[in-house]
Amino acid sequence: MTGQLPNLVPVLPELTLAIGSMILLMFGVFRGNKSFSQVTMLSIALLVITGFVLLNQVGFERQLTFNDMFVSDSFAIFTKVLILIGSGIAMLISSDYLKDHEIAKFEYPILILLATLGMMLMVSANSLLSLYMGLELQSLALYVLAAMNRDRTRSTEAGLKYFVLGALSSGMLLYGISLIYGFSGSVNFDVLAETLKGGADASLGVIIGMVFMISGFAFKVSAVPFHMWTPDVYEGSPTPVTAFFAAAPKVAAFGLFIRVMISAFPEMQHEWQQVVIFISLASMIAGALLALVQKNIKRLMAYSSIGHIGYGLMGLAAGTEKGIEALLIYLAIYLTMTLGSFAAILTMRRADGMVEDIEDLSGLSRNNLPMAIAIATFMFSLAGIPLLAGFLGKWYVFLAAVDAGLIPLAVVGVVTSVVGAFYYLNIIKIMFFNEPVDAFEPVGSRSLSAVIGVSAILNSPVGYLLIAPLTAAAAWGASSLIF
Amino acid sequence: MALPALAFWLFASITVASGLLVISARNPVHSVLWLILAFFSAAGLFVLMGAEFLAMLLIIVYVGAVAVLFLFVVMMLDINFTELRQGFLQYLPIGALIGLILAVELITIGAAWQFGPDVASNAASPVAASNGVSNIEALGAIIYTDYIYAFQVAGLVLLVAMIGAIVLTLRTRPGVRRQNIAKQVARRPEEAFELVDVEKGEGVSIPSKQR
Amino acid sequence: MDIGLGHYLTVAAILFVFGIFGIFLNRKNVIIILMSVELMLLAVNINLVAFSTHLNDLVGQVFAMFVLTVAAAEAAIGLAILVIYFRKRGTIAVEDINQMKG
Amino acid sequence: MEFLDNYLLSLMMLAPLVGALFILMIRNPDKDVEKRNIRQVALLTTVVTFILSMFLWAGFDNSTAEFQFVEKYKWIGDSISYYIGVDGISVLFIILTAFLMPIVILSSWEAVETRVKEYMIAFLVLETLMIGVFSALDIFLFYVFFEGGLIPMYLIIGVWGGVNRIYASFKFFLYTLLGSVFMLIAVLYMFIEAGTTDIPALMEHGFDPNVQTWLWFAFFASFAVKMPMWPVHTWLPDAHVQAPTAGSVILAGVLLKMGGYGFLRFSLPMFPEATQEFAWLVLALSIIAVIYTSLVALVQEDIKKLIAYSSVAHMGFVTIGIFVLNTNGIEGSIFQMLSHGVVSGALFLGVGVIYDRLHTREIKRYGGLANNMKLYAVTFVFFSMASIGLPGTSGFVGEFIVLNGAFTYNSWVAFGAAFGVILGAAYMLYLVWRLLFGELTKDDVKAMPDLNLREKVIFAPLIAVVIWMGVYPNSFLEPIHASVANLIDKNFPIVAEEQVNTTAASQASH
Amino acid sequence: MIYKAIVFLPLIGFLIAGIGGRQIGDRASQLVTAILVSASAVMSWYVFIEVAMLHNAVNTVTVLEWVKSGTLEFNWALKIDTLTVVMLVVVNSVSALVHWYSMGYMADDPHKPRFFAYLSLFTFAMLMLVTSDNLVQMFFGWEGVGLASYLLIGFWFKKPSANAAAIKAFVVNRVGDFGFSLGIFAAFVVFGTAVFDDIFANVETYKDATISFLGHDYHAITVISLLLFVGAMGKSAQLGLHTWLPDAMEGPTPVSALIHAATMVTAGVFLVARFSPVFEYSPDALTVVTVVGAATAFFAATVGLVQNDIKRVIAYSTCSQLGYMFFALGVSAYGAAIFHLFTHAFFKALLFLGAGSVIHAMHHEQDMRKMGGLMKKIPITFTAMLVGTLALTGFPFLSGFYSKDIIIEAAYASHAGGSSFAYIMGVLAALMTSFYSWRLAFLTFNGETRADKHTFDHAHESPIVMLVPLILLSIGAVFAGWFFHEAFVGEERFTFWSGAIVTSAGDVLDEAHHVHGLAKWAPTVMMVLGFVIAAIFYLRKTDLPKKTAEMWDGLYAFLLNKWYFDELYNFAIIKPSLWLGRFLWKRGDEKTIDGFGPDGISALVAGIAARARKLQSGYVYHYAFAMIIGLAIAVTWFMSQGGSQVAGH
Repeated sequence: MTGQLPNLVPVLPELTLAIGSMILLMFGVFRGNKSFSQVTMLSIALLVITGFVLLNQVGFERQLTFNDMFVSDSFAIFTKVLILIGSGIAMLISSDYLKDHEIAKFEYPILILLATLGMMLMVSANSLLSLYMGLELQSLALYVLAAMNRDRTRSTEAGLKYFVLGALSSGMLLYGISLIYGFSGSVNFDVLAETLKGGADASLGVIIGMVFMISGFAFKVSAVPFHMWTPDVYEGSPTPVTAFFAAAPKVAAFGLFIRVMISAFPEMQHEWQQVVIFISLASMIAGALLALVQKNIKRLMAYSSIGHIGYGLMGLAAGTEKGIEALLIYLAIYLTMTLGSFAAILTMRRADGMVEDIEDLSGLSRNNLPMAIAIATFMFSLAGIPLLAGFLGKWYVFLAAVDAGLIPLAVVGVVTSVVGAFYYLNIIKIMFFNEPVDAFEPVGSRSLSAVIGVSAILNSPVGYLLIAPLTAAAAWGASSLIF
Repeated sequence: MALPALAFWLFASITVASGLLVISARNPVHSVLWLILAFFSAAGLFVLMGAEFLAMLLIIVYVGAVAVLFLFVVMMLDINFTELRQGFLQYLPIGALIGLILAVELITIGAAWQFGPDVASNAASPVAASNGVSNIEALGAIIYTDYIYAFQVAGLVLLVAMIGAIVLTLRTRPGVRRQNIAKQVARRPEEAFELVDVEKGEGVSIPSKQR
Repeated sequence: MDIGLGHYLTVAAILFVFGIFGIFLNRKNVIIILMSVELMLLAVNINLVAFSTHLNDLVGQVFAMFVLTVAAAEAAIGLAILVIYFRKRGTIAVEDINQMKG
Repeated sequence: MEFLDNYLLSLMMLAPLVGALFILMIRNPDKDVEKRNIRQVALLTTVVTFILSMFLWAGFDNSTAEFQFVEKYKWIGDSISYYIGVDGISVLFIILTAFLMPIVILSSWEAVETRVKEYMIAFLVLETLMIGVFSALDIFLFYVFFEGGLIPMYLIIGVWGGVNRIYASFKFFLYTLLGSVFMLIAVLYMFIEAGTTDIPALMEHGFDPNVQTWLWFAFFASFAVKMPMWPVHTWLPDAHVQAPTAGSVILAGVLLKMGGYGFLRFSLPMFPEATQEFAWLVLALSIIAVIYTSLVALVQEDIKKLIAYSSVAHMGFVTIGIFVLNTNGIEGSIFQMLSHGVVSGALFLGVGVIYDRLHTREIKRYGGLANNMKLYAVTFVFFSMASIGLPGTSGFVGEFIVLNGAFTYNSWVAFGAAFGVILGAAYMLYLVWRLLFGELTKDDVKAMPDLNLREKVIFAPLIAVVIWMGVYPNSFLEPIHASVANLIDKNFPIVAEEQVNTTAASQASH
Repeated sequence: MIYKAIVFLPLIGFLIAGIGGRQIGDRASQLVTAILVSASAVMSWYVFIEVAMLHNAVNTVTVLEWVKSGTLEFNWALKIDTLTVVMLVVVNSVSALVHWYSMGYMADDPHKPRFFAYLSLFTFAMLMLVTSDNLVQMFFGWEGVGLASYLLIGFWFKKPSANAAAIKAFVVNRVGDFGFSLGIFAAFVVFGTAVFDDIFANVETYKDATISFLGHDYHAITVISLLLFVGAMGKSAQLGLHTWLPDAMEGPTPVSALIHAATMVTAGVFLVARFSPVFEYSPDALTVVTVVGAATAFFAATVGLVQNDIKRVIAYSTCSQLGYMFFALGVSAYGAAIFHLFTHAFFKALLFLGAGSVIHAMHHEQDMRKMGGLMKKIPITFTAMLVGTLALTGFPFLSGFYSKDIIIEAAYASHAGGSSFAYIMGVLAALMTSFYSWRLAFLTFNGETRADKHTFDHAHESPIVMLVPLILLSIGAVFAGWFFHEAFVGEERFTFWSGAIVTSAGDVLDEAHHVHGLAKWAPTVMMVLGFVIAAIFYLRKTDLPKKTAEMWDGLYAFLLNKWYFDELYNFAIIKPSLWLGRFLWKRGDEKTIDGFGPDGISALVAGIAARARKLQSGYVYHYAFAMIIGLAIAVTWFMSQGGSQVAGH
């Protein structure tokens, strides 16, 4: 292998993105901060191009390259598409806000690009080393993004908390990796899958290493009890950054989580399943309960996302191909819900600046009915009420959980979804039943309206028409993992 | 006792002790210094294990760059010596308990390690293959070939760190006055002053027609 | 008494626990936390190198090298965030970082 | 015509949506004109749907238990499909829905002045969903419609409801949701177990009796809340009281029926063993419900609350009918549901009439309405009598058949339930007295005008239907026979045999 | 066709007057309804002659299918036999007369169309009841007359007492109907049908069948009979379920005459008679009927002794006479019961209408203590009332004489259970009947007036439209017994009834005819005795009633308060129901179910959430601590699980 150029075809999308983002970086450096809009547009274009390059790989067999550290398969492609969409839309909806808050720096899109790159590497990792590198590439960019609005205490505090806890979690992850490596002699997933045995043969060292790793992943997906950074970071970060956090990195973290659990520890499902069930349960419960008492809508969304992570983890806990498929569907739907919601939150602007309290939505249906309907759609969808896309996601994960015999887990899940429905309903109540307060400023940005509109339509019953292709795609995505 | 063993005990005890001091020293500057000591002794351990290149790296990169960066920041922020607050003692017992449990468990795990037969064959870059080659050479042989991917990503990580550090800390202060010669030259008298009639008993309001 | 892998792992485990300790028992300032993180990473490196040696496999060392690299980057970012936080709040006492809660 | 036959159900579901879309596009600078247009479009839409439902009735073949007007298109994966159709159990509920909707729209002609557009859209969407629930033959589709109905109803109660509407709307939504999520789990389990979401196929599947228990309870949780059965009925009085008139009508008229329908469509045919095992539980709860809620209704001070409690009692009869597992019981309960849909709907409309005039639902504030609102008084008394179950009205037929079935099953059941009949008379007549009779003393009540033309138009068809159902119920029973017979023959042959045994035993004993 | 016309003409009248009443006006509504009912009445007499006398056209006329559900199947159908036509005659005749009478009586009422509509509705319902060929249609009529009764009692809806009485009538009847409906179900379970002919055809087959009722096995026919009898008790105001009847006097007097004397209240008697083929197979049920009937006859008579309201006296009298009919049924003298029903319809309607005339004359004064001396003021009314009283008390050769005496004789002659009790009660009740009837007559028409001068001076004879019905009924009261007794209870009864009710040679009626001596004349003696006592009390020594009342004050109060039945029911049923309702509402629903259910759980969840929120303290170290604990728990969990095999590879 030495001296030979590795096969670059599988990494073409990443390569495109990496090179493109460096070119854009140069472009930005030379043009200064006034180039923000251009860089943003170009970045989105770059993401689109990357997407096309990526879609070009559809139909290829599972490919390994770079000394088997990088894998390109249907699972990676599916998750990468979601990541690219998430990042692109997050970028699309952020410009107005950033300009208003005077943080419209050209580095912002660049950092998002690099974080996106990190995420793509994560889901394509086929070795503990590439996993770690991808993860860190993403995390470091995210830390910076969280603290982006350095003139706002909350933003810096968010960055600090995120960083400290993130570092702790990657410490745990690494410790776990070292144990896995030590007890198996390899960092390659395929080798690990062959070497590691579950059940009575399971080596305690490997199990503990795996637990450490799961802790690290749980942090990234913000599952309880590794979730505590989430509300603070969501609240403190600039809203577009929060929107970004809520979408693509979740997908990537889940992608990684799935990849490691299914590809590297297939024989140890019995062990990791226990942990995943536990954090899934805890997430569902804590997410539902804590969201009840929130006043800030971003915080609420944070807890809501924790709850949703719990549901998603149910699919992983099932540990079956169906479960993974369900989880992928769930992620896709969740992406539309959460991006739509955050786009809507980004319109919550009065003359004296952005507002973030739920109460500020009072009587929105009188002031701006379409917006109220859109938000209501997102909320009902998040609550998992049928007719809206969110229900489909729930349907599939619960289906997978029941299929895997995890009925108690599913029961807890549905009960917490009822508790959770309360706060979603509460938002709708505020918009529809309360007396109106001052209207928001009209939405200036077309892209924002478009994102809200499209995601509302996707979440509406219209989305049910698209579910068949989505399930097919997810099934395709899940099919490449080793079971 | 053999020399390596002696060396191990020495380095190990210094590492652990200075590690403890890092987190317990009152003065953050001292903490950094203890950290540096920990790195040094860890480098010693690395050497004992035959990882010379890493040991060197630890000292050059870590002590030379990172630790100094820490020191720099500590000095720059001029942080006061803070007293231990109540919370510390309050949480100490439970914290210590959990820490102890965790440590015992981790040590137990470590003690259980055996060299398994099927594990041996897993080695992706066996040392045995490059026998007679120094540690640095062996690493060098694979790092740009087998691990080029990680190497490149590491580059990106560092790029992000760079961008991040800059975007966060670099500020072009709007209040800072800089000389702009062209502007000075272009200045006209009618822009510079204005005559205002002042009525008796009333103040003067300066019409801000340019600013 | 031979110095085996277990000894090194023990040292690493202790260091790792100290690192964790430093994060959650520390009430002084955030910079100590950053140093604790470094301690944890150091522990991981010791682990990796120890395993590398005992497995006769260089991968561990390569891994440790990248961990070092990343740790350096992480330290840079962390310190940058710390600095802007300090600029804004004038303090980096851990107790004061609780504007957001609930 | 063939087109109509092939797509009738879809068209019925589509029609309200199209209407809603139209309404969405209505814009007029003159707000009054806009409102008028919206109302007219809504009315037209519902009337068209109703006319379509007449085709459904006309085209329905009474002689078979097979599903008719079936449409099936593959949808998601291998199993989930857009699969709709009707049989004798469901067809009349669809007609009931389509029948009540124009009335409901008409009833809110003047009562709703704010946010007319949203209001009408909500109702039209609700209509689609209700028709969907009764026609879905795919369990996934059913669940979607079943739960989806919560959304418009939540908004209807919350936006156009009374003072305490928020509490009521939340209670309504969360209570029913909590019930249904257990059903969701069961649905998933069944999907996995049987490998299909096809309702007819699931009916044939035959679940393991041990599992049936759990599935049965899961479905029971949902339908019991929806019915509502004692003791999970408390959301209903609140929801009814706070909902706008039209909302109450639909709630009582159609939404409650979904519970009963669910029992008949799922619990009985899919879990026959469990159904037989736990019938006693349902019957016990139902008897408690009948007596308990009747007693509670006796002391109510709020008109709507009283009628709401009476609904719970009447639904008790329905569950009794369903779970005595014989032809009479089931046919009677279907009939009772239809009848209750019309009668309680009419009673709520009646309350709406006076509420629109005086804006209070407190019984005390009225009195002596028979003096100045003669026609109203006659109407209200008529529907009260129907609610009491006076022979000749629809209320009697259902109640009677159910009780007959109950007696066949076990005389205790009929005995307990028949108490409700006595109490029913007491609370309804007491209400009538307090509302309509006595001296007219209050000035504001004196000023209330009698029914206007619109209100007459609303009540006339309801009266006609109530009498029709009472005098010639066979037009409504005939479509039911084949399906119910099929249901019983297939799942409860033993029970049917027992029925014969009772007589045979007594015959043998002499 | 004629049968359909008889039944549905009143319905048409109801619809015209009820829906179009306001359009066509008072006069037209009255005429339309009265003419239609009268036409019905004429046709009834025609079919009576056809069916009962000439024995033509005994058949069943199916009108419309009604219900078909599983094996449960019944139609709208008219069963025409002697029993039916007798009832048709009674109902339509009295109804027609009451319609005409009401034109005068209700002349001042503003709601005439409504009143006449109700009357016609009632008539229709009653006709449906008596013509029904199955239990369910009978139930329809049964409840229909209940409804009409409710509407008519509450006709003056402004009066609270009228409303209360109306509701009471309806609800108490519902209690009876409760039994009735269970009876229908039981009949259906046993016979598999609700059609009379089918039931009667099969009764022999099932005569020893048992049925499981409320957890025990009982003799099926007894169960059916008793349950149906509960219905009959309700409608016919038998002891225990009688409380609504006196209160029903709140309605206009013609209503009392029609519904609460002549027709509706006799529905129970009709039911048992109609079901006589079944009752015959249950001696136990017949015993119960006998005892209840006899007790009612006695009870109502005692209460009637002391009432002061003219209508209430007659009402209790009705109640008492119904008791007679029932024990006649109980001793299997079905013909006698129907005969008494038939004659009673005439003279009791006469009495009520006469009382109505009095009340009309006295400007709606009903208290007899404020009357007196009206004999001269309203002579025709007086005469009619006198005829009615004589007929009621059983004055020889008037109608009551034939019908009542045969009942008492039958009771004497019978060997069935409770018959001797019935005989004694019947004789005692006859004494009291005589006493209170004469008391009523004397207090109203004789002596010095106790009315205020103005009222008395303005008292006047009723208009001709009211008097004609009185006269016609008087004729009936005088001659009906003499004319028909052979047919109803005499030797011709077999051909007369021709199987409509159970009649057999050598039955109790045969025996009754052969009773002799004191037993036969006891009722007549009692009648004379009652007259004498009443004459002494109210014509001679007018302070005696008061003294007697004071002497027996406890008994007097007991009787005056109607044996405290209302108080008992109020205390034992109504109050507890309301209390229970309120308890279940406030305590049950609101405190318990909501308190532990939705409200309680949501409060609990909110409480937990508020606490859980505190964990999210905002401190980094707490967050880290949470993570570590999570990790430590997981690690410890696996260590404890896999502690035994700490081994690598």
